[in-house]
Amino acid sequence: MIKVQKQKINISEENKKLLKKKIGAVVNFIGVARPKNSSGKIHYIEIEHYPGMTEKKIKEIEVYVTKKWKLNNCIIIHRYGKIKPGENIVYVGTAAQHRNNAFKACEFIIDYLKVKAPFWKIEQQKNKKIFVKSKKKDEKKIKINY
Amino acid sequence: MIKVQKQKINISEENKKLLKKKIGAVVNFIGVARPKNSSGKIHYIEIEHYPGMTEKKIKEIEVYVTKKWKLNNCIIIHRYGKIKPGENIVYVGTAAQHRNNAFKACEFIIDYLKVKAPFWKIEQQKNKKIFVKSKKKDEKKIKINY
Amino acid sequence: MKIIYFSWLKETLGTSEENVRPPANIKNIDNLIKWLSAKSTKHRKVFLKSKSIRCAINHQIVNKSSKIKNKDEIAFFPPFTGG
Amino acid sequence: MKIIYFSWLKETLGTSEENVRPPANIKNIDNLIKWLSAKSTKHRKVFLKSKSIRCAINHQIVNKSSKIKNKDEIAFFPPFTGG
Repeated sequence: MIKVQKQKINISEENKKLLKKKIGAVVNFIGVARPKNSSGKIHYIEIEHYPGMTEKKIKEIEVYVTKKWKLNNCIIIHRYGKIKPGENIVYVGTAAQHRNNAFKACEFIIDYLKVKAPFWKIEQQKNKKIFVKSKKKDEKKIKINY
Repeated sequence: MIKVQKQKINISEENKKLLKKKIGAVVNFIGVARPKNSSGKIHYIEIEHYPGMTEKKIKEIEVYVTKKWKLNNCIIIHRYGKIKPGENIVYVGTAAQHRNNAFKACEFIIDYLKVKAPFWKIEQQKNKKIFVKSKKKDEKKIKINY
Repeated sequence: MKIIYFSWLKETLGTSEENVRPPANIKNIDNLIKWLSAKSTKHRKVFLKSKSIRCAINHQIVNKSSKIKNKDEIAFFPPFTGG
Repeated sequence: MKIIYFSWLKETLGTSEENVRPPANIKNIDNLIKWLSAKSTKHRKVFLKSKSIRCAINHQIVNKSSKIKNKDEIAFFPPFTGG
């Protein structure tokens, strides 16, 4: 299941859905807005996305990882809009029979979201807006064939 | 924080503790009792442990990973006693500034728990008790120096 | 043809989308970028950085030699920074 | 000296612990295993599989040549299967 939403992610609700099925391992990733970066305090971040394309790209990765790592279930939720430090930004949950698959799938999804899903982050500092730059390291990490 | 306990793990309570701190990434692993194995249906599992030594070994790994992967927080909870299929067995939660560290630490902890913490699993099938055997693969995976 | 802009491109241009009708000789993204650059100072400013600008046609990431059609939705944006 | 057994060792022996006083020539785990094996048929049955049995002295995993002392708590068990 995938969602692109404005409101905070209810992590325990999502986890309950994963734990319902007859599985052996659940792995979660929760991305959280940080209160500062190297250049100073962040008042809030703002995430822009490309409605339509975003959902499509996330759906593609859901289908890909579910098959590749034989997941019983997979939940991907990414927020957009204003997000305060300490709030969740993104939730990835994978459920599988065995832990290795759940771990690999979860890590792959978040790596993918970083570089393949149309989201853009802006950090609002005291007197300036910073358009966050993508990391070369992240772009190199992700290799997909589908 | 570590716990060795009989009762079910309240995952959302534990996650709340991780999300309190000023962090960028949280990774969770939840191990779940499976309803069957290759030889048939499992009515319940029973986990035995070595009180005193168990806590000590888990504490050791908490200290090690927290330092090695610069974690802001780390929670490890392992149950013992009778556990029904679908119930959680073990919870590992790691919180860090960056996702790579949270993932690596979380996966390392669960690999470690499998082979270095004194727990023994028994599967109760219809007419027989199966003392679960350790997996060579798991034993090979874990390498620690501390 | 609908053009959409995101992130700093939108900020610099002061608009998130526009409808354009490029002439027949504008056949691919590269042509379109040159043509758009001539529209205004702001457009020129944005597309000066075209090396770091990515493009999608109808929600598919494409490279700059990709052909464009009149009914396409074309989006320009910097590399993604979600997650 | 307190001896503790876990998992199938406990099941086979029918007991989870016992207090023993081995003679002075029982100096290490290997000696202790041989000495315990002679105690009963059940003990012998358990320690026949000594290759797959692990051991801890006072909560520390040790190998079979490790020295033992009278006040030690010694545990025998199969490889761990938690997690």
